[in-house]
Amino acid sequence: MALDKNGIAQRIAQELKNGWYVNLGIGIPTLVANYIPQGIDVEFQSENGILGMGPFPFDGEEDADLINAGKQTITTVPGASFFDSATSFAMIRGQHVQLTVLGAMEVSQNGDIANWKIPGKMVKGMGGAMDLVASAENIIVAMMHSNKAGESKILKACTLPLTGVGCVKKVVTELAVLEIKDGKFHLIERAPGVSVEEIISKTEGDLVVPEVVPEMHFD
Amino acid sequence: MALDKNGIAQRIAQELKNGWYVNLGIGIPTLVANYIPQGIDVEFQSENGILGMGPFPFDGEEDADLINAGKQTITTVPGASFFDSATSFAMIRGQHVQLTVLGAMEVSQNGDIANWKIPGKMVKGMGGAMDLVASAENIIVAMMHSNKAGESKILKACTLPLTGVGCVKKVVTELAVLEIKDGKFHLIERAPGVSVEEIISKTEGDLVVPEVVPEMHFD
Amino acid sequence: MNKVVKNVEDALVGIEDGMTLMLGGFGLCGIPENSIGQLVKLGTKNLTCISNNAGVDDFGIGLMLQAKQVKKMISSYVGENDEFERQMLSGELEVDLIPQGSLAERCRAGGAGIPAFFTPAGYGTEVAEGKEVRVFNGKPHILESALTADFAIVKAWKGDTEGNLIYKAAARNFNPMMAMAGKITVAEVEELVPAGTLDPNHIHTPGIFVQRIFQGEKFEKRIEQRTVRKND
Amino acid sequence: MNKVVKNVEDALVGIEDGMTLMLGGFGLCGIPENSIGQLVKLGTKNLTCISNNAGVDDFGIGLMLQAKQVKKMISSYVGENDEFERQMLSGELEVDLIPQGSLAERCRAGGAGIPAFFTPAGYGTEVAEGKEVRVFNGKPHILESALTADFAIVKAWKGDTEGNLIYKAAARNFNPMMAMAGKITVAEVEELVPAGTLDPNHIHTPGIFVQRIFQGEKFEKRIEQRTVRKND
Repeated sequence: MALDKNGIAQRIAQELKNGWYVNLGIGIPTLVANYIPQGIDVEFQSENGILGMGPFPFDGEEDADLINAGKQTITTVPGASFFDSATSFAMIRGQHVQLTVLGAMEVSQNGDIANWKIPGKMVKGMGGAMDLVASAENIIVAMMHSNKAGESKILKACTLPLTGVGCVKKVVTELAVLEIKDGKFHLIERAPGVSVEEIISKTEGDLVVPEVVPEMHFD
Repeated sequence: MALDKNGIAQRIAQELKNGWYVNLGIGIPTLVANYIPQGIDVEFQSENGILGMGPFPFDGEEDADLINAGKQTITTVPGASFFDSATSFAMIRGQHVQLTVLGAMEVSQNGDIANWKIPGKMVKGMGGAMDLVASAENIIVAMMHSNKAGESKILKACTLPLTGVGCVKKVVTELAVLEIKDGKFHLIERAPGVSVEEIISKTEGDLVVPEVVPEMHFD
Repeated sequence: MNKVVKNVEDALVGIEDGMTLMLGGFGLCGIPENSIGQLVKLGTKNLTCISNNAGVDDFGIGLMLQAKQVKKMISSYVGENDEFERQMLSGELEVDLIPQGSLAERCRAGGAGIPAFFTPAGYGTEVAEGKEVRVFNGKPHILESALTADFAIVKAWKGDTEGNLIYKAAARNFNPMMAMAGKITVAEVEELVPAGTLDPNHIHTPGIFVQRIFQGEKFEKRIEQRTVRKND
Repeated sequence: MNKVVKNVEDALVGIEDGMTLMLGGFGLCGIPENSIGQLVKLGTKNLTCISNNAGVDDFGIGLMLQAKQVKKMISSYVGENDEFERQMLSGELEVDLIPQGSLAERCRAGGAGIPAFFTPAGYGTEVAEGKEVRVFNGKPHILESALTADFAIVKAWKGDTEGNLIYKAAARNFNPMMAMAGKITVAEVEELVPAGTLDPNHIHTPGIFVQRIFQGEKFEKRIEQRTVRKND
């Protein structure tokens, strides 16, 4: 059965390593914070100027001056710090943040990503995404395998304006975990109960499928 | 009579304008702070990270963590702030500091200045001087007219390695106030009792002398 | 060096049609709301606004968009604003979208006298069009230039009469760099205190960057996405 | 994310001959004196040291110069040090002198992922030799590159277990930028407190830039130029 958004987030959380600073994008990536494995100590960076983001505040304790990059009210954990946007992107550009998780409209088999513009239709802007993808050593894309029209978002080449080139290393969708290397997608894991055939049929880009494709494992 | 160091500082202090942020170099320039004209409100920047430098501390109140760019113990005035060296030079390079006063070994008639190195003999380093002279809109050089060997320091062309090119606008020595424009020194004022002839004889660079050269005026 | 002006009217004297303004804030957090209100009242037109976001339809820079005061927006993210999207797609509004980190750094560069710097952000995208590309350490970078403004308008939590500013939490965001990059920088603060009241170690924006400061009359501090968890 | 190490011995594990170190401080103010003591004890050789100054003969980096541990100094001002001058003029010591503002900005750039930037400082001087010159706004600038280090060693006033740092007064100077630019950044602090003790608004160096932190055993904090005025 395909994963829901929480399932995608939970699978991505398994990639976290102890001691990492992590930037989570808007949408599914934000949910990753709910599934930090036991014994793993990570700290969340929000590019609007926070290190040490905590959970949402309790009702009535919201602070308009304390929001994350998705403009949601949040809290901080002990040891947090605040800083300006230039320092925040110094952390990102300077590769002090070990992992970036973000959403995408399209990903291509050479690691290109598009997530900020549909010409003539929608332009929200790239926000911090271009800085993040151009800088991060580890980028995981969290997204649905297909768009609402049923078309694959896992492509030979992106059709939309790019956010970054050759930067995505891993994609986690409701169906599969894909690694990008040597200009191809590599099927690493499938969602519980999802067939390799379904994944192949929903993937437009070149997909390398090993003989055995393990199911994702959740505790 | 030629001015002493305090006299040079006092004359330079007459150049201060209300509301200016001022960076004073080591030596004579530091003394300028002692002669701020009444009704003139200026604030002193020290490039090691202080805005709002005050006088030396009283005996016993020195703080090793509070020194100026000359490594002297100092105090701060109300409204002072501390910042890092990158921010400090952002102020300087970004032309937020309205006046820089510094010493020199040589100044040339096109506004070049040399003050950091005597090849083979002495290399203390340029410190912040190169940033200051390359950036400041107003640079006043405070120095003696001649060196210890009696040779003029007011030259056609500098002989020592440069600190900056075409940047000095005004020079105040123990003998005179000189303005630099159109590739020449212009004699603006002479020290009380100092003859124009003496200034001419001690100036190696081209010197434009008006018919009347007023004496400096001190209250 | 007293920088205090009486009120928002005095603070914005000199802003004229066609000028370039920087406005601090991220989303609706840390925006100079009193000054934006005054700009709408003044009706100044043909403005170029440099601001990470463009507010929402009825708050922040959205109010200036409604009043058609903005000729061009320079931003990184402009979602959450229908009127903005309409004006942009219809071509009424020029929009220059810049990666957020490049925007922040370009403002800082403008204030710091650094005319240009190299960054990897945007390489290979339309952001890089027409820009110099150079490879450092095997990685392509693009050359980005400094941004400055006729007026930078920022919002701080506390400020003193010398113009020293302290921001609160995530309301700091773009304010410090924009404060550096304005030919004239105006700061509106929630609390204005005498010089010497703030700890010099805690100042975020030294007063040298601020030309005018005033205490804002009223701060709505609207929350864009109120998210809470259940009290257990 | 606990960054605490037991002592200065543990803090400097991994420093090897031939490495590049950044050392914070201006003059003798805000220098990592405990770490410098340990470096002398370790006897590590052929070091390249990036530090605004080189200490005095018997304190700060001067101690490492006496012990002939330094192959090259990258600094802006190196007066007040006879042994330094002797080694430099005799050619024993390589010296790269850099304008102070460029040094600070090059460290920041190294930490911020900006490989190069333009500055007017040093144009027309020997500092500009071999560097690209470009005119912006009618004024020539030179291209300066980022600096990084194998280890950056900084000194702060207060620090917490997460590596967050607060500096005191003018002892901040180069420490924050160097903290950003170290592959491994070691912070020695006068007072080490639990995470959550320091106000997140007051942090000067966020813990993300710091890999190891320890409380220094003893701070002499020597004063280079004791200047006082008379008590009236």
